[in-house]
Amino acid sequence: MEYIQISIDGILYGSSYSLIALGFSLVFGVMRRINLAYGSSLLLGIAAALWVENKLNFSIIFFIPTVLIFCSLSNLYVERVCFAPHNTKAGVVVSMISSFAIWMQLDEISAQLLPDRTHSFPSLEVSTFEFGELFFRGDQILNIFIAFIISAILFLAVYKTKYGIILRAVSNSADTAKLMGCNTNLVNSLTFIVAGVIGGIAAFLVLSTESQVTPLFGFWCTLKGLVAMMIGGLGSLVGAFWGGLLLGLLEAHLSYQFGPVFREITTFSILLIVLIIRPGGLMGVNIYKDLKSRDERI
Amino acid sequence: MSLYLVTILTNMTLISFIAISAYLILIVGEVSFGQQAFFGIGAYVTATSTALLGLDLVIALFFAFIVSASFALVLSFLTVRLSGLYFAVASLCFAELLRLSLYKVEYTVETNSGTIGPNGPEGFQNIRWIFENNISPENFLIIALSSLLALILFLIFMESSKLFKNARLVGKDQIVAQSIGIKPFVYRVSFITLAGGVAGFGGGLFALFNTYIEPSMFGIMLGVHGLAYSIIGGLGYPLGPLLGVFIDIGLLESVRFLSEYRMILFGGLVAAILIIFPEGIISPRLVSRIKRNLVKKTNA
Amino acid sequence: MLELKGLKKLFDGISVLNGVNISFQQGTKIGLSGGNGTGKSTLLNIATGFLTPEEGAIILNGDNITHFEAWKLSRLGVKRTFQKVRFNEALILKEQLYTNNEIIKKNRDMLEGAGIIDYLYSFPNEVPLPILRKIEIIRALLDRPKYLFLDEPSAGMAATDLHNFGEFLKEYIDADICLVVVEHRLELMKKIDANICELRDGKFVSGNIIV
Amino acid sequence: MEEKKILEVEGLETSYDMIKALKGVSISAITGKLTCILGPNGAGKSTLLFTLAGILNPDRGKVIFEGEDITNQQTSNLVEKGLALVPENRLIFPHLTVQENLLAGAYARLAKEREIVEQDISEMYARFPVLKERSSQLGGTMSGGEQQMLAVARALMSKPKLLLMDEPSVGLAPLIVGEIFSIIKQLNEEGISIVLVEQNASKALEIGDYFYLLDQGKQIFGGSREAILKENIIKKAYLGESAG
Repeated sequence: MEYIQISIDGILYGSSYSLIALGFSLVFGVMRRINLAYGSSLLLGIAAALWVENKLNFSIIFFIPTVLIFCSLSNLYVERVCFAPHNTKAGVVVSMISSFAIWMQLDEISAQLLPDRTHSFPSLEVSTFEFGELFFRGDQILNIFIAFIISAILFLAVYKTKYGIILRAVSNSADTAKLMGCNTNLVNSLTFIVAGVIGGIAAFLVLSTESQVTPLFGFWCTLKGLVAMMIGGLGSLVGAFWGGLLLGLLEAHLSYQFGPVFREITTFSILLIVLIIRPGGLMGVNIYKDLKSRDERI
Repeated sequence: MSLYLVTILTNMTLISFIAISAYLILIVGEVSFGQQAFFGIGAYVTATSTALLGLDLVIALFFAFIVSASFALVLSFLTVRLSGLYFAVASLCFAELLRLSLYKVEYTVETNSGTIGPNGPEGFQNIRWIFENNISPENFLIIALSSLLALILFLIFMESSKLFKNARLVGKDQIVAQSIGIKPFVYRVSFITLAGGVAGFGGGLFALFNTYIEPSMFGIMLGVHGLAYSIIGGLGYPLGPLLGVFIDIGLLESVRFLSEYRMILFGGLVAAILIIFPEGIISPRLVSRIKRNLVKKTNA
Repeated sequence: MLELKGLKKLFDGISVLNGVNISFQQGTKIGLSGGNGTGKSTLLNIATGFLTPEEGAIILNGDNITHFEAWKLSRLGVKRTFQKVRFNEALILKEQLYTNNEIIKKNRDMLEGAGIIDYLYSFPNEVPLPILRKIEIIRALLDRPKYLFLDEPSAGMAATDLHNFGEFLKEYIDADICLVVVEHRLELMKKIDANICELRDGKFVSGNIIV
Repeated sequence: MEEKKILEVEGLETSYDMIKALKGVSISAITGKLTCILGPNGAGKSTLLFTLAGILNPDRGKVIFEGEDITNQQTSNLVEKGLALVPENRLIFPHLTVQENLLAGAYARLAKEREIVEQDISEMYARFPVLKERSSQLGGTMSGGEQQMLAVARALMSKPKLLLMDEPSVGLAPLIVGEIFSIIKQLNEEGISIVLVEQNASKALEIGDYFYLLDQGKQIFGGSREAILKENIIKKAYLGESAG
């Protein structure tokens, strides 16, 4: 029974990883690039929203859209500064470094907006309920539900709608998509904005379960999202969802067995092992092969 | 010289080792987010060697170099199939795993000057080598600076060697490298290893200077700074990383009214420099141009 | 002798080479012709170790070297050039010969004869394409290859350049080297008196060797 | 006889990959006619098309499309103006189905004219029955000839006035090449102006109206079919040496 409870907690906690990983995956799927400033841009969005809320003191109904707006804006900023100027093949690594630099910048701006180490965050006040001997946190159930809904919506949008076709065309080959008259620049910006909205929802849900926000939230998001995405499969939306849950599950069990430091150790060990054994992630092998063969064509 | 200036200069010198180690890996075409861990390993090894084993400075730093280079060697073998983004993330994982394991390393000895030895999250306290040997901050700066200078001179000397030229080719175009009979694997492994050693050496000096180290000091931000320094400085010449260090610490941190906003400025500055100079300020092309002009002048 | 036996290669499930047999003897000149996309370049990439075939073997003087990496083949004397010249735009060409001054001095005649001596201190973007092609070949020649594969050397060359280029090949490629030219312009192959083999649909067209 | 020029290019110079690939090219295409640009590998033909399609920016020179200066305009604008490129090696989207490839081709109208787009797709299926059979198959799994047809159909989805085609015969069996060329001819007869870049000069000579010969980034001949057949220049520079 104990193991079942730990598994449930792990999976429910993992749903926050899934949420963050979805945003990562969307950006990687379209641009084949990793945005290391993702977590920080969400932190900045949250910090800015809290700062505004502090000044104007409005209710949670207005707070959520404010979060989403600021998250999209900060994501758009990252795209313009780190990704748009480096859209050549040689720019893959440069844009990653650049996003790292912007990470530091955004974290610092957030720290200026929220000077205290921990800042309380509006909680959704969903109650815990029991099922036999098992406990479920209502807000976490909500998280996993929303993570599932978002990944389903994203999946449908990408695979079943006409905009999704454009997105996948850009992802397939940005150069060819340009030939079709597609403004890839605009597609990239929109992708970042959507990733910002998804990230904003994710960040709000995660923080309201925690009822507080700390300056480490940005780092946490980037790390967990990246790991969950890479485990699940680079650029695979379904993979990101399952990757997050799997990561949560493994972390819960290992930290229960060996102590809290092992939560982090698990994260990195899993990622390292996945990278070494199956670099494309558990569900994204094709993409990796594709990238490799594209690079290797002489 | 004021103590403040000495401290800033020493810090600049010490972080230059990380910047140079990031530079060495960039030469063979990879990006490492993990050099801070080798710096940390070097720091722990040196602290252990001097404080617990009572070894000489030279031997302690030698150990620091060897041990961290060995860890880097392991990394290079683990990541043999990876490159680009994948190598970067793998190096980050490896580094964090090393750092987190330091939380579990506990071996302390009570002495009359207090507890010494690695003590998990509390870190390694009472590294009293500089006090025991009566080294003033100025003298320590001289030691650190001369080691750095020796390293730079060595690298400048090696720049014109076949080894470095081939390594740069491996970093630039593995296909051409292979077509002229260069085995990329060898260069990758040896440069990643050497870079680990250099970071470890710097970490050793850091431990002695700081007299106290703990695992949280060797987090990813340290490595990323080193990486950013060598990238904005440029990969053309070993002085590139130092230029990067100077821009950040020399200009931003030491100008006091800027220091509060340093990270905001530095982050933006790096992004801006990368837009203007995607290959860094002292880029390979710039160096080649200067060299060519020098040759022309001597011929004329 | 470098032999390719029963090579098969697929790309994205589409067969590019379909059981190719050919052997390269030192001291011969061979032209591989065929339309675009018939697998000429793939054959070259396999022969020089840059691709591994799905089936078949590569045999060098009796040893099976099918799974050798490209660098190893290069050290065994199997060298190549590229369809799109590959140079580092940040280095002067002299540095990109990857050899020492002594060897450059020793081969001064060749560098002068090929007309590239004046370009040694130039960057690749300051130099016309035919010169870059020659430099790529010289880079290989300085390392004394036994087999030299040229991948579409005529691409981007005008008729006069091509003439000049053919002369260069005739003059400076030693008689004991096996020169393989992958081309679809027959003129160059005729100029260097190569035996021409034509690839079609992933196989050599039998009996069409024009001497 | 006065003919309307749909495309005029004056003194175009473009650099590509460190090399000056076009060194002053002036050509024009007449409305409703099939203009062929011939030349050996690396003569600058593809660079010319890329510059026309707005993918590369010229260093110097002018491109005029239907009387309007379109030099340095973005590809997306050009597609909306009625210029479409069928790239070399097809470059279809390999992980998209045939149907999705066609939809991507109608990018500019996708949002506004949904129903018309659907209609156009059925039209394409009528024209290329093989695509209909494969409509839900991934583009990357089709044969070279089918991919080429898909690439042409995809370009037609943007309703172009001028179709730029880059070496449609590359890597195709002779029988299929014949089929592709008859499709090109048919499209031209239906009123679409075409600029065709080819290496396979003998094939191009069968269907083209006007010809330009490029070599080394310069144009060395321009004129009608009669003129090019009369001149020996094409043979000397190129034809006799082609294996294809």
